Order: sequence, then C-alpha cells, then structure tokens
Amino acid sequence: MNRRVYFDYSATTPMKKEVLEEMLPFFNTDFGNPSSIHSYGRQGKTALDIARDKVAKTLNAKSEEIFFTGGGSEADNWAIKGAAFASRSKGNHIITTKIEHHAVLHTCEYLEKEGFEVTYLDVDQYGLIDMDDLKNAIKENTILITIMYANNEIGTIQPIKEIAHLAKEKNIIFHTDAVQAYGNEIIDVHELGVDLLSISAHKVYGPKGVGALYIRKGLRIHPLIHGGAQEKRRRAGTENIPGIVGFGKAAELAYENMEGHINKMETMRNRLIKEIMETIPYTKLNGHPTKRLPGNVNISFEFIEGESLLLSLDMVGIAASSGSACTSGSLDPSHVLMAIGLSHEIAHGSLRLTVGDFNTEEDVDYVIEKLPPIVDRLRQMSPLYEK
Amino acid sequence: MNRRVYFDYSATTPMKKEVLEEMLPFFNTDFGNPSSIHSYGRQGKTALDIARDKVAKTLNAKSEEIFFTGGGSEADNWAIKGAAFASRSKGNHIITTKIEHHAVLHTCEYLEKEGFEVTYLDVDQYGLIDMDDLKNAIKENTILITIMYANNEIGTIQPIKEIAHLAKEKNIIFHTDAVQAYGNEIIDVHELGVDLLSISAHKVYGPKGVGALYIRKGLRIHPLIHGGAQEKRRRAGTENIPGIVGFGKAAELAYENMEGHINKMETMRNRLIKEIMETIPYTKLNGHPTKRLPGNVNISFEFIEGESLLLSLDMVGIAASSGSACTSGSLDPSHVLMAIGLSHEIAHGSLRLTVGDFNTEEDVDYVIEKLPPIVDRLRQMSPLYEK
Amino acid sequence: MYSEKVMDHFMNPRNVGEIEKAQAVGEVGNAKCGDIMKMYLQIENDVIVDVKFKTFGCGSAIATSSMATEMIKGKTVKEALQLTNKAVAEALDGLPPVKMHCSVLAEQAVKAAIYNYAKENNVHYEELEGFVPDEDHDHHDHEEEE
Amino acid sequence: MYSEKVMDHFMNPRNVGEIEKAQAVGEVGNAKCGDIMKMYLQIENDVIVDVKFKTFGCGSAIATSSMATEMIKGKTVKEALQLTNKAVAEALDGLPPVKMHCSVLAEQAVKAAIYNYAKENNVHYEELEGFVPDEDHDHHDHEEEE
Ligand SMILES: Cc1ncc(COP(=O)(O)O)c(C=O)c1O
Ligand SMILES: Cc1ncc(COP(=O)(O)O)c(C=O)c1O
Ligand code: FES
Ligand code: FES
Repeated sequence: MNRRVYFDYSATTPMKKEVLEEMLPFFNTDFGNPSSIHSYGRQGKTALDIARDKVAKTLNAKSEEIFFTGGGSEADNWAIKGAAFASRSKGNHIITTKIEHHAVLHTCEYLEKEGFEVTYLDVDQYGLIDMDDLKNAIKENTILITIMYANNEIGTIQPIKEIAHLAKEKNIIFHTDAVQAYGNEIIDVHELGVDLLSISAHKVYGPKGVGALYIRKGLRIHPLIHGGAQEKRRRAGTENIPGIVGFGKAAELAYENMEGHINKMETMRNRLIKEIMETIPYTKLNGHPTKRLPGNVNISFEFIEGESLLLSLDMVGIAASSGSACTSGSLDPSHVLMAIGLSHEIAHGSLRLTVGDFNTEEDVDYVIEKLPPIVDRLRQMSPLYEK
Repeated sequence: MNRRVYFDYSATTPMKKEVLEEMLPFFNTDFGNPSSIHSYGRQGKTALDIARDKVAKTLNAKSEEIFFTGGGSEADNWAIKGAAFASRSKGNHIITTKIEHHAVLHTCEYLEKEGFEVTYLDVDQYGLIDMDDLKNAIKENTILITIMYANNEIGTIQPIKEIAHLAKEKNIIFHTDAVQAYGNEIIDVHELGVDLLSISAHKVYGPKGVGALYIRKGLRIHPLIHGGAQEKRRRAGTENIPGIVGFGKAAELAYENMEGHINKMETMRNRLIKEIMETIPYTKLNGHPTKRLPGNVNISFEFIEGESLLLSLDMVGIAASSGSACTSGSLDPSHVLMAIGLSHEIAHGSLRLTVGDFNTEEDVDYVIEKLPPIVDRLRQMSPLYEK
Repeated sequence: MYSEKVMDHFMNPRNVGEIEKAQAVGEVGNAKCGDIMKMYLQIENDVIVDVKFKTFGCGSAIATSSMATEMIKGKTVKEALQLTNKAVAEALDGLPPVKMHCSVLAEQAVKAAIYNYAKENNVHYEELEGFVPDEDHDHHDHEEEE
Repeated sequence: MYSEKVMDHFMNPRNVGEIEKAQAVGEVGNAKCGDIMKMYLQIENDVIVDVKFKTFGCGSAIATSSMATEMIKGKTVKEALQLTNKAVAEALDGLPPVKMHCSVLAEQAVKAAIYNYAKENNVHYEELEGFVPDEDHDHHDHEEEE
C-alpha cells in the first residue's frame, strides 16, 4: 500500500494551503477577542467582518444575514428549533423528508417529543420528492418546511426554488440544509427565495467546527446558544476567528473557480460510474442520473457487505464510504438507501465514492483497477453469490 | 507606541506554540472524519481519543465523561437547557446567581420564558454567595443549581465543594461554569462532587471555538445539538479534530505546571494591585482580596469612564478590559459590578487587567508607569472630579 | 472602530476646561449612564468668543465634545443653535452606529448652555422651542439589530 | 479499529469455501441485518477433519468466521461445542465493543451446523440443549452508552 487516494470528500475535505496560511496569524499573533476594544480585539473584529462579507458574497446574501456557527449540525439545529419555537403560536406542524441528514432528522424527532407534529415526505427511486406530495402535506398549522438541497449519500438535488416558491406562497418558513450543495452548485439565496440555509466549512476545504446559517433579513428565530452579544446577539460564544477566517477564504476559493471545479468533478464522477458499472456485474447506481452532485458516486454491489468492501479498499489505500449499517453496528442500513426503495441486502452492499479537488484522473484509474478484484474476492466468500 | 502588552487573558489567550504544532497535521494531512472507517478516519479517531483522555485527566474525570463542544457558551447552554428539559417532570425551579456569565444568565432568562422559574441569588460586596441564601432558596421543585466557579470580571471564587455537597444532599443537579477557573485552579470533579462542568479551550492557551462539558457518568441530559452519532450520540457534528487536539495539548500543558503558573500570576497580580492602589487615589479593588483568580485585577477609578480609559491605554499599547457599559453602548454597567453594590458612576470607571503566561514583570512595570498619568488626564477632563 | 479624527480629538481634545465667568453653562447626561457633558460658553455681542468643556464619558463623548466646541467657537449664538449631532459626527469622519447617541449629547450640551443663557438674559431663541434641558436623553440601550 | 490479527484473518481468511459432501452445514444471520454465516463441517469419527465457511458481512464477521474454523478444525464435535464467541474474539486479540456480536454469529454458526448434524444422525449433545438454530440472533442496535 504505497498509494493513498481519498474518495470521501463528502465526509470531509483536507484544508487548502491558502486557507491554512490565512488562518495562521490568528492563532497567536492577531489572537484578540473581537468583543474587546483594544487593538488585538479590533484586529479580530476586522477579520471577522471580512470573512462574513466573503461568505455572504458566495450566497448573494447580505453580510448581516450570515451568522457563524460551530458547524453544519449546529446550523441545522438552530434553524429548525429556532424557527419552530419562534412560530409555536402560529402552529406546530413541520414538513421534512425521509432522506435528510441526521442533524435535521433527529432534530425533528426531538421536536415531536416536544409537541410538534412532523410529516416525513417520501422520495422516489432517485431520491426526489414529489411536489404534489409536498402541496398535499401542507396544512393550516404548517410553520416550517425543511428539505435538504442535495443529499449527502446519493447526491440527489431537490427542486429548491420550486419548494421555496411554494413555501412563500403559503407563508411558511423554508429551511434548506445546503451543507453538501455549497461549493458544488451556484447558490443564490435571493433568487432561490429561501429563508434559512445551512452550510459547513469542512466540506469546502475549510476548517472543521465552523459553519454558518443564512437567516433572511427580518426573519426572527430563537437563538440556540444564548449568552454574549456576538453575532448580533443571536449566537453567543467567543468567535472562532481563525476558523471563521479560514471559512471565508475557503468560500472565496470555492466560488472563484466554481465552473472549473464542477466540470472536473463531473468528468471524474462520470468516468467512475461508467467504468465501474461496465466492468462489474450485479451493480446498481443509486441517486439521480443527472440531478446529482458533481462529485457523487453511489453504487450498490449485490452479495457483499459495505464494511468489508471499505476495509478491503482501505488496504490498497482507497478511502471511501458506505451506507451499510455494519460499519456502525446498528441494525438498519442507511435510511436514505431504504427510502429510495433498496432492499436491505442491496443497501448493505453500497459504496460511496466522492471526488474532490485533489483527485486526479490517475486516482480514478487506480480505483477502476483495484475495485473489481476486491468485489470479486468478497463475492467468492459470500454465501449469497451464485445462489 | 512601540511596546504592546496584553493584559486581557480572561477575554482570550494566544495559543501556545506547542498547541499549534500539535494541531497542524490535522488540517490537511491527517484530516479524516473520525466517523469514517478508512485510515484517514482512524487517524482522526485516535487523535480524538487521546485528546479526550488528556482533558479528562486534568479534571480527574473519566474519558467517557468528557464531551467536546463548540465553546464554553455552548457547554453552558447545553448543561442548563439539557438538564432543565430532562428534569421537567420533577420540577421547574432553577437557582443561579446574579453574577453569572451571560451564557448562563441569558439561558436562564430564556428558560423563564419557557415556563421555568429562576432564583437569582445575591452576592456580597466581594461577589460571594451566602450558603444560607442558597439553602433557603431550595424548594421542593428545584431541579438545577448553576453557579460559576470563578467570576470572569472580578475573579471571585465560590465555595463550589460546599455547594455541590448541598446539591447532592437535596438530590438537585449541580452545574458549574468553570471556564475561568480551568487552568488556574486544581479542579477535581470527583472530589468536588459536581454533576456538570463547563470549560473552554481559548481561555487556557488553546484554540477558540472548542470547549467541553463534563457530564457525570449516569447523568442524563437532553442534547442541545441533535444529529450524527458523534460524542456518544450526545453532541452531533463532525468533530473539530485540530481544535480538539489543540485543546488536549493546552489542557496538558496547563496542568503540567499549574503551581508555577499560579505563583507567577499571583505575584504579578499582587504587585499590580498594590502599586496601582498606592499610587492612584480614589480607587477601589473589586472582588475578594484572597478568594480570587490568580491573574485577576479589577479596580474602579472614580470620576472617569472605562472606555476612555481603555482607549487611552490602548494608545500606549496596553490591552485591557472594563465593566463600563459605554464600551458596548448599553445602559447599565456590568451586572457583576452592580451586584457587588457599586454605584453606577464607580462601576463605569472599572478596569480589568488579567495577567497570563506571556506577561513579564517588565509588562507590569510598564502598566504601573503608564496608568497614573492616563487616569489623571481623564480626571482633569471630568466634570465630576474636584466636585 | 473609531476614525483617526475621533482618536485625534479624543487624545488631544480641544478646549478642555472651564470658563470661570462663563455667560452660559450647560450640563447634560448623567453619571448613571456613564456620561456627563458640561459646556461653558463665553458670549460677547451674541458671539461665542470662547468655549470650554468637561466630559465624563466614552471616547466618542470626549471627541464629540471637543469637535462641537471647535465648531461653535466664533459663531453667533443663533449659528451655534444650528449645530446638529449629525454635523458633529460628520466632522469627525463618522461614528460607529452604537456611538451616534454620544454626538447627541454634544448637541444637547450646547443647547442646554444657550438655554440657560437665554433664560438668565431673557432672550428668546425660536430654535430652542421645544427644547427641554433636563429631559432624560435616554440615548442608550438600543439594539443593533432590527 | 481492528487488531492486526483481525485484519490478517479478514484479508487472508482461512478455510473459505464449501464442502460438497459436508456432514454438517449450518447457516445463521440474515441478509437484512447485513450478515450471513454459513459453515460446512466434514466429520469423521466424531472429529471435525475439515471445515469451510462462507460469510456475507463485515470485516469482523469474516475474521471471526475464519478464526472459528481454525479453532475447531481437528477437534471433536464435543470440543467444538465448547467454542465461545469470547474465545474467538480473544484469539483475534479482541474486537471493538460494537463488533463483539459478530463473534456470536461464529459461535452460532458452528452450533447450527452441529445441531443439523445431530438431528440427521440422531445423536444427542447435551451442549446443544436450549439451542434454537433459527432464533433471530438480534445482535444489533445496542447503544454504546449507558
Ligand atoms: C465565565 C465564562 N463563562 C462562559 C464563557 C463563554 O465561553 P466561550 O467564549 O468559549 O463561549 C466565558 C468567556 O467568554 C466566561 O468567562
Ligand atoms: C447534508 C449534511 N447536513 C449536515 C451535516 C453536518 O455538518 P457538520 O459535520 O459540519 O456538523 C453534514 C455533514 O456531516 C451533511 O452532509
Ligand atoms: S456482521 Fe454486522 S456488524 Fe459485523
Ligand atoms: S457616552 Fe456612553 S457610549 Fe458614549
């Protein structure tokens, strides 16, 4: 195992060199607390403002609509709990989908225990919601719709603009978890018409533990973290200046070359899908053929189980991911793969390869070379194969 | 202004070099998501485990009792809301003090709106609570006591062990915000008998945006951030591995040389207090003369206002802090200074100097030299002086 | 945070002090809020020939006091009554939003001094109609946020 | 995550395959849970002279299958019935807590094979009393946390 290739960019990304360089001074030179009025503090404040402008620009939002958080999960929790509790006098019904990230799903489940009612929309075999289902789910007391922009497992992209339009028409707050879409799609919050949108730095070559919530100007939601006057009194806690500066830089870089990035990802993605599907029998592509993230490959291999596939790939230096529950010791395979109608057996044999900026065509070649014998070896061991 | 001296270590600290060095590989080399089973992920998981062990050791806690958060404010919010909502069936009364950090105070105020009842204990002129007050405040329906270990403005240290003992006797959950005490006091959670304890990395020469909550084994509280299975399913979100690794290192360093650190801080603190009080008339030391943080100096100067004092100090390169509301444009000066009984006028003229590991005796000399003429100049400008 | 001009007027305030036999003295603000501004005007033939101030307050309060005194020195009383807090703030190259109210204090202090002067000398300035010198300026405690 | 021994048995599993005329065949687990283990034993004079397995499952499931086959090869049937999942896990230098249940599968697969053998050959093993071959092993979905 000399070669190491990383195909798990949807799990997390390495930070770009330029991002780290931009962060370094803020760890121990310009380290002040932005709430302080002395020069150290003002340096921090200036850096914070610049980073906020950068992130705002990538979403075509106003700077004062961007609120930094400790990650994508916090942004999701804040958006959903904050909107739900702030609108409780108007109703208690929330609509989401069955394929959301756990940060959304478990938050909704928590709210059910707190007296809210939640509708979990089905998706079709590609992972798309049906707009009519959504329309029918809306009730008098619906206060919030939260539907992810792009799915983290199968990459399917929802019709966000249509959903936002419908929500606005019905006067319902609309949140979208754009953690996976951000940096891989042009996102214009005003054109889309969303009210709340979550993003996370570590998915776009920025630091871990930093995210942001876009809150449309004028919208009021409850804080999730109360305390100091940071983030216009809406999210307390001494700002993670190096992290936020890194996020700003990562955002800027991502949007500088969005088109090139998307093209490169799509080329690698398409080749992976094509070659794997052609050379290995008994496979199935999960997710939508075209409405999918530029870097997402998700394929099920019949008769084998995901963890043993991942371990075998890891032994030859390939880092990938799977929707098999056996990686986590829990009973059911991924709720997303179940929701698109896969049988348990097949869902257990899924492989997610997500490509990113540091991948090369040689990496793709390497996977295409190494994967078939590994799948074959595991199938030879499987009591289900040739049955 | 050639010299720049930082006397605001309670606001935030610069990161130690060793901390940054330990973090660096995790930004773009060992950058994996610890939830991933491939080698990148396993590197992250190992680093996470080591950091958790290090932090646990400094508190004499078990590793599985340490939960990483996005900072001290999140830890406070989680502890208080999590305990309150989880115990709602047992009661709705919470006891805290009037001098808590806003992360505690505003969380309690939020809970009042959500149907909880909160008693805010008075403190004496030194900032100490009265144990009898606390005893009298406890009711049948009291479910939570949250009292800070050491105050961030005036440095006063509360009798935490006694409070914990009383809480245990009455079967009430006890949380303490130890953000300021951590690294400046030997804290042994088991000896103290606390149930929940919040700490933050950036106050101990670690990174910003990382904190931890100690949760006594067996205690159940609601999560604040729902989602993925991180932190034993109790705090979701991709772990900030570089930040957590940095926290681990900072914790280790802080406890390696705790005694030396405390001695050095106390020497500088005592000299500052003595010389300032001796050379400048119309001054008052805020906080307890002995039960105070080793690095905390808080002095009120009559007839002048804090912001203009801070600005003047900043012009000669001295970074400090104040409890004057004029720094923030809000009406009342610091709630802490009000709670210890200062008049508004005097509270507005308060100066906080907090010393830290990178300060030298020369820095202290410099402040002692520069402060008197500045105070005098502002007094000369003040319509209150000589009245 | 503050412009260079603000810092200049804060570090080197013009016209600090008192005028012993001032024709007009006005004081606004209160120590509770952390700000008191006191203005002394020497008025000759309706012209402000000298002006001094003393201020207890933040950097912006001191700088606006200083700038306000500069702006009314040599002006007629009527001209001085035209002084607005906005003009003072602009002359300082602007103030941070949370600090705009400090400039109101400066405007009020000038007006309060002239009000007292008018009362003592039985002059009437229509510009002062509606001016209540002891009105609590209540300039604090606004939220930054919508 | 996994010990070197586990990885060795996972990457180079011993005794993979089928035995065509096996005296004893047992299958446990189910594909829904992501794991099926099938054991083939060749038994001569009450001694397990050969053993093979096929497994659909995680790395730990494959490694424990492999180790279990090694541990019972050459043993008498009675000895094989003494095999515990703990012993298999220990022989592999331990398993992560969430993966301990996979070793239970290995123990069960051996027992299931011998159970079928006993039934067909009308032998009675007291070690098998209480053993229900089709019992859902329900080994998943335990929380790590108290
Ligand atoms: C006593 C106290 N509690 C809580 C906090 C909040 O910590 P953080 O800034 O890490 O959110 C601070 C510092 O800001 C503090 O001093
Ligand atoms: C769709 C989606 N939402 C939310 C998250 C959570 O973000 P974070 O890990 O920054 O908390 C992730 C990634 O983990 C994600 O893929
Ligand atoms: S077989 Fe499912 S976790 Fe091992
Ligand atoms: S005088 Fe209070 S903020 Fe300026």
